[in-house]
Amino acid sequence: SCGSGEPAGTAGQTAGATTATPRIAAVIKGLDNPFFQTMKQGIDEQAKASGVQVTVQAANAITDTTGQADKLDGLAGQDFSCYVVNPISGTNLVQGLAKLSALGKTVVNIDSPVDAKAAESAGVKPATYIGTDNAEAGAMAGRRMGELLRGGGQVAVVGGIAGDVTSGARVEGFQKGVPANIKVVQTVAANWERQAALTAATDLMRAHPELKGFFVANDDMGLGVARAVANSGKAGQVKVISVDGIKDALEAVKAGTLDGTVAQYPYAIGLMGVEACQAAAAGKPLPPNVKAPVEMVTKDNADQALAATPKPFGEYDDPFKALIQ
Amino acid sequence: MSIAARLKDPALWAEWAALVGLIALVIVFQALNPTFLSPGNIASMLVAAAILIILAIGQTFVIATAGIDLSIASVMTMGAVAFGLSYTAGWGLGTACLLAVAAAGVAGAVNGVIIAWGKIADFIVTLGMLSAASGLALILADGKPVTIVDPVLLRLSTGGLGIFGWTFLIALAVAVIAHVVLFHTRFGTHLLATGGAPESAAAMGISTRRIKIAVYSISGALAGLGAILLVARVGAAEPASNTSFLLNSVAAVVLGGVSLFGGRGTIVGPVLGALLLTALVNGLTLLGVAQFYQPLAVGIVVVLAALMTRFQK
Amino acid sequence: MSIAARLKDPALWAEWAALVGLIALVIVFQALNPTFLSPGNIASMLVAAAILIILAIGQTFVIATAGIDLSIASVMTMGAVAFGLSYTAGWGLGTACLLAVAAAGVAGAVNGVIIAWGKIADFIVTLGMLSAASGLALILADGKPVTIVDPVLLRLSTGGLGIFGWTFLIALAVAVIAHVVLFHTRFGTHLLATGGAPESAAAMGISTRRIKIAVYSISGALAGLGAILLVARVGAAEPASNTSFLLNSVAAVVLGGVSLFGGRGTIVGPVLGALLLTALVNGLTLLGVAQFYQPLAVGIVVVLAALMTRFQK
Amino acid sequence: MNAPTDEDVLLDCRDVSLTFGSVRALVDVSITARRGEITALVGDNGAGKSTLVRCVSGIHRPDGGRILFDGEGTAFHSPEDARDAGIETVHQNLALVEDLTVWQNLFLNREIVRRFGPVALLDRRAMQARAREMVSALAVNVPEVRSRVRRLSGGQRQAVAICRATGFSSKLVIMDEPTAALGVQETARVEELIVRLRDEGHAVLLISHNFAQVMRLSQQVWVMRAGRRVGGRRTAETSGEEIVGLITGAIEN
Amino acid sequence: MNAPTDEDVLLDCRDVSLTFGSVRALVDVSITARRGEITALVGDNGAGKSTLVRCVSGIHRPDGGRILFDGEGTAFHSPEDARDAGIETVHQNLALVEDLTVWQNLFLNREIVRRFGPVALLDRRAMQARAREMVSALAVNVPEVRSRVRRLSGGQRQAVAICRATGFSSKLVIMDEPTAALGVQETARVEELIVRLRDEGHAVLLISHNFAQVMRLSQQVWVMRAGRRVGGRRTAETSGEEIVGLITGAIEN
Ligand SMILES: Nc1ncnc2c1ncn2[C@@H]1O[C@H](COP(=O)(O)OP(=O)(O)OP(=O)(O)O)[C@@H](O)[C@H]1O
Ligand SMILES: Nc1ncnc2c1ncn2[C@@H]1O[C@H](COP(=O)(O)OP(=O)(O)OP(=O)(O)O)[C@@H](O)[C@H]1O
Ligand SMILES: [Mg+2]
Ligand SMILES: [Mg+2]
Repeated sequence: SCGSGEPAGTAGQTAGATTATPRIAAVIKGLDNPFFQTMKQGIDEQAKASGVQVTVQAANAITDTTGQADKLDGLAGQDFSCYVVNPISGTNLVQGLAKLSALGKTVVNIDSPVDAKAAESAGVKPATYIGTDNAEAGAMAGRRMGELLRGGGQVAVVGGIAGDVTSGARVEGFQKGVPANIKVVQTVAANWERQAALTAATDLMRAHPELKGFFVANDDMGLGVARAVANSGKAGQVKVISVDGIKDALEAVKAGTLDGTVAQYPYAIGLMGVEACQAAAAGKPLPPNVKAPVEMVTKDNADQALAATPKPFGEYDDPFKALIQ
Repeated sequence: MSIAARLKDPALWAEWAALVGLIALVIVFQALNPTFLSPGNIASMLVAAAILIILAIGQTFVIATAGIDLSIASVMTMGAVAFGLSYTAGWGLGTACLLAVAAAGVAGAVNGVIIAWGKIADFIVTLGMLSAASGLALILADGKPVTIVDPVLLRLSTGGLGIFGWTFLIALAVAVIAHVVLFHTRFGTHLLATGGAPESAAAMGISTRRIKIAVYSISGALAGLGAILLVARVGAAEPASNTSFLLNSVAAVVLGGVSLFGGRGTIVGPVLGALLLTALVNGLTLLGVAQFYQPLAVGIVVVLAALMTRFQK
Repeated sequence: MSIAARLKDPALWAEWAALVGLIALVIVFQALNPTFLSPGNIASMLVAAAILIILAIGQTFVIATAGIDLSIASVMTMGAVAFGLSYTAGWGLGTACLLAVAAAGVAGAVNGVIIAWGKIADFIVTLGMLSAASGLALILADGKPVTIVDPVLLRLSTGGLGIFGWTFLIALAVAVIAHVVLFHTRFGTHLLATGGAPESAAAMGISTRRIKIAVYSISGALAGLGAILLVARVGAAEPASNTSFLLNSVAAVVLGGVSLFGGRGTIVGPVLGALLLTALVNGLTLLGVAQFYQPLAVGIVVVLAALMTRFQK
Repeated sequence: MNAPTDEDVLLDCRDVSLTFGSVRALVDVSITARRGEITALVGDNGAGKSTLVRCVSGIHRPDGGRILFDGEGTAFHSPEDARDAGIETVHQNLALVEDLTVWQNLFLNREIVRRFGPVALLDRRAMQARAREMVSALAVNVPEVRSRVRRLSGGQRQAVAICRATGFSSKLVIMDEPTAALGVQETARVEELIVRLRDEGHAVLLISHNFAQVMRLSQQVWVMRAGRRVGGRRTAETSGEEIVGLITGAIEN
Repeated sequence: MNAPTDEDVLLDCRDVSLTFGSVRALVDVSITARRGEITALVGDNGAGKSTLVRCVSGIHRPDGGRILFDGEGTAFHSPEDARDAGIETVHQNLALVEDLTVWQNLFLNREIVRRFGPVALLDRRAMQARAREMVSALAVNVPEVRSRVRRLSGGQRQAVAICRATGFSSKLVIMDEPTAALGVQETARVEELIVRLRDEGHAVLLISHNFAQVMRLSQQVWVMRAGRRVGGRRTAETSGEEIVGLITGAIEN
């Protein structure tokens, strides 16, 4: 029987028994992006609050699929009981996870999902998935763009690195979300760089003088695009919406230079990832699929969002809270 | 040599690859889209090219000594973070600028000292610095961008004289000074000698070590200047890696006709190379080339620009 | 030369920089964390190093002729996409593997032909190919990854003999063949002559053009082999660029004591260099070095590894 | 020795011209070299001697004129063609690969291989042994054949380049100032070697600034000045003074 | 000429030794060179002559022994120190920078500048004009001083290197086989130049394989064999045969 009520000190003493305090290893995406830093903050703060140990490793860059796999392999050889993973692509961590599943370790999948087909064939069984739907976030931005440009018009899309999965999902979602009277005239790749986005946006406004808005695949680039709009004297005429909800972007929304950001809450994702490990350690059955909160931040609610950041400002559903109480 | 004879000299054409390529590119783009040569677009291209021009000049000094500075982009990132920290600490714009250049210059000097005294390949040392500088930038900035709102910086990045933005004019001034240093000072001659035949240069009493340290310091300091322009341009100091600047800076130099084996060089060439690369991306965007086709087009045009000069003969 | 005299020769130490660095690194990591040398961890390090080893060997051939293949990583990406497309089209694993190697080999041959016949700098041509190949990969795959579930590939990437995974054994076989080609065939000698003194080689009747085309084709084909292992490892053919492989492949070669100026080379060196770089990242992860400090640590260790050999003397 | 006949002519350059940018390095140069003879080519620095040699050995392609070898018109597209046709050259810059060893340089593009089915592997032992023989026949301070050429003294390098050109049977051996950096003993040995080559029926084209040597060894002397061939003499019928006069322009042909 | 005294000794090498790996290039070599004299250094290929010269001019640092210059013990840490002390050298490999022009090579690290406050700019005109003078004094086919050294013929390069070493007043001029690649006329001019240097009171250290030249020009001959100094003679008191005997080892000192 599981000793959820037992004191932590004695829990791990019988070999094979589940321990009440899990030893957690987390592998997340690129470290040069504030989004994943906030995710790490969520993981760290929840760990600290509940007194569990956690080691967090990140890939060198958002494209470093094999490097991330190497890091997971490095951690897999060590004595952790629960692994929180945010894979860069659907399959790049499958090999390492297969090894972990074979050893009976708990795998908690956050943010980007592990490819279901590949997971099944390799025998990987994530205990739970916690994440946001990037396509849905893009669609929210698309709907918001529709509200801002009631009369319709031309918009352009600034994506991350060409071929990047996250960028692709957000952009596709946006295209599905915008009403029919808004036309996406061009999509460019700005490599997740603010400077590159600024240059691209300047060029795009020149190529399409009628341009009414930009959808930008993340906030950092979004701030660059907003700057390009301001530089060319079109502030207010050309709308800019981006995704992520980092602090600088919330402030820009408040100041009106950015017309909206779809805030995803990596903090909450990271936090719930640790909670999931705790719940699993306590022997509780985990819900297979947990939706992390997503909010559309506009000038109206920017103050609220800023006050709460990096936590979500609205209510959201956290099924793990109850399990580890 | 007579002018006719000079025109037959393939070395001349190699040096002017970038100019020939640039002119051809301008003609094609202008034919396809007349906005290309509108004053507004020229102005924004020149401003967009400014940082790359400055980095390419720093890279030219290093490459002329048969070295390569792989750390140039991440040293710029580090310089930007140094700027951001001192600015937000309230030390004023001037101090922040000085600190950015100083921090980047020191990183360059460290490259130079290790290469000259440790006798390790330039590639390895600057690769190490590429990693170390971006690590330092992340640590110092705690991984977060710092928004910087400063009226002077804003004017710097948006104002100018006619179609020439201030940042482009700064880059131009750097180019002129660099040209004088390379071709009209003893240092410049010694630099080319060090690159072309280090043993002969040493036999003539030139301290090749001092030259190496100097060029890497120059490259670092110019990366610092680039950092200031970058912060002015995007309005924030970010620890993000600017990897595209690295390859582009070397590409501009090589397109500009400077051999990676050192000993020869121009400043005009790399400047034109930087303009070529900037115009290329601008033109492709203006023409509405689909995003997946852009890298393909860039690749083909870069090779064609270099190839073109071969058929001139 | 006597053994004592050989040990005094700095050139010897330069060639073994990677080995000395690797041993030092292993000692330090093992002292700090005993899991480092556990069979499981060694096995996963070797598997993780396999792709890099293969790319570094391809890069060595190119660098030994005083060239550089900047397109190696994106040609690998293109090879992976070619693999993915033909596999999902149901052409079978064998055909897909062949196609991946062929597509990448052709891209390499194109590099070689343009460099040899167009007489353009290696850097520019392969930079162009870097861009063009990643563009092609994006176009072919329509920017989306293709998941590939194949039992053979899965066994390839997870199975092995003892602590030696299949992929590592493949890399080892490639290394042995490459060593024989470089040091025990006429082609190898001609390659080194072309790199060391192209004019002398040409005067002796060696077709330096053919050599250039051959080395780039080899580099491309090995990138294709790398693509197959990559698809096996990450379980998908992705069109996104693998930029870190580019700099790491060159770094492994240079750490392995091969000069970027051509004419000299070993195969053991770059293999050890690749192992060093892999062990470094693995060790830092095991030690739980905080995220932002990792790039800094990598930079310092890479320079130290190269520097270490200087003090041996 | 019999009187030379036209059939003995192995190399026949006719009106060869070559211009580099504005420098007219060769202007309608015609010379011949006969089998079983040592033909000397003399002239001041920058007269165009090496340039002519580089045309014959396939490095440069002349702008005008023809080069006949062994009776046939040639159009060597590369040094490989020239070597295959039977022309070996000691270039003035020696054309050694500094980073390769002495034996690798000696056998460059003439490597000895052992076949194992489809693969041909280098026979390093055989080449090293043969290289040791070749070098010790010429040099006094014999360099270790496994050391890299970078380490050798000026004269040792020259000896290696001479060994290479003479070690493989060929119809014509061209030597561009072969003894310039050699010591007394080495020079004597090289001169012996040149005479032996002639006696074996090879043609030798020798460029030298050393008149005593030219008069001692050659049967025919061609003189160049500022890119032109300004004279030709049978050695037996001329004197050192006449040759010097031709070189300096004191004597017009 | 007066009998040489010890005060005339400008360069005094005492027991200089240097080993490269397993090659003992110099073993306890002692030689002197006097002001107002031409001192010759002869020996077979690989005897160690160039290595000794490289020690004196600061490129190598000897493993053992001392080098006195102008009465003072020296420890040249670099060629710069040696040049500053007044030693100019024509190296056997010429030490030219191929990608620089003739005039840039001539004035390398001796550039003429014009000061404008804190900045010193090159005076290209002055250097080119002076370079033209210097080269035309020596070479017959005078190369254009603005052409790159890469383009020059073997002899033209050597002329440039000699001009550089002799164009700046210095106490000791070392010439490592200066006339090896030169034509008759150029050789004559260089010999005149060497004599003039001596007559002006400079010391000249000349390495040459040309005995006629050595006997004609020098006052003192030092002979090296296999890294050792095996003999020294006043030129007036010896003969070519004796020197050859010393070089080959037929005569023991
Ligand atoms: N590649 C080149 N480009 C331009 N000029 C050249 C080139 N090669 C040679 N020259 C010029 O052609 C002329 C003839 O040179 P060449 O080397 O044939 O002289 P040479 O007779 O061999 O002299 P030396 O006795 O000094 O070796 C010289 O003036 C030289 O500067
Ligand atoms: N850097 C080096 N490394 C190893 N060995 C060297 C090096 N430099 C010279 N040697 C060796 O030292 C010996 C003396 O060489 P040095 O160049 O001094 O001869 P030299 O008397 O000048 O001959 P030459 O008349 O041919 O120029 C030679 O055997 C040479 O191989
Ligand atoms: Mg010549
Ligand atoms: Mg010598």
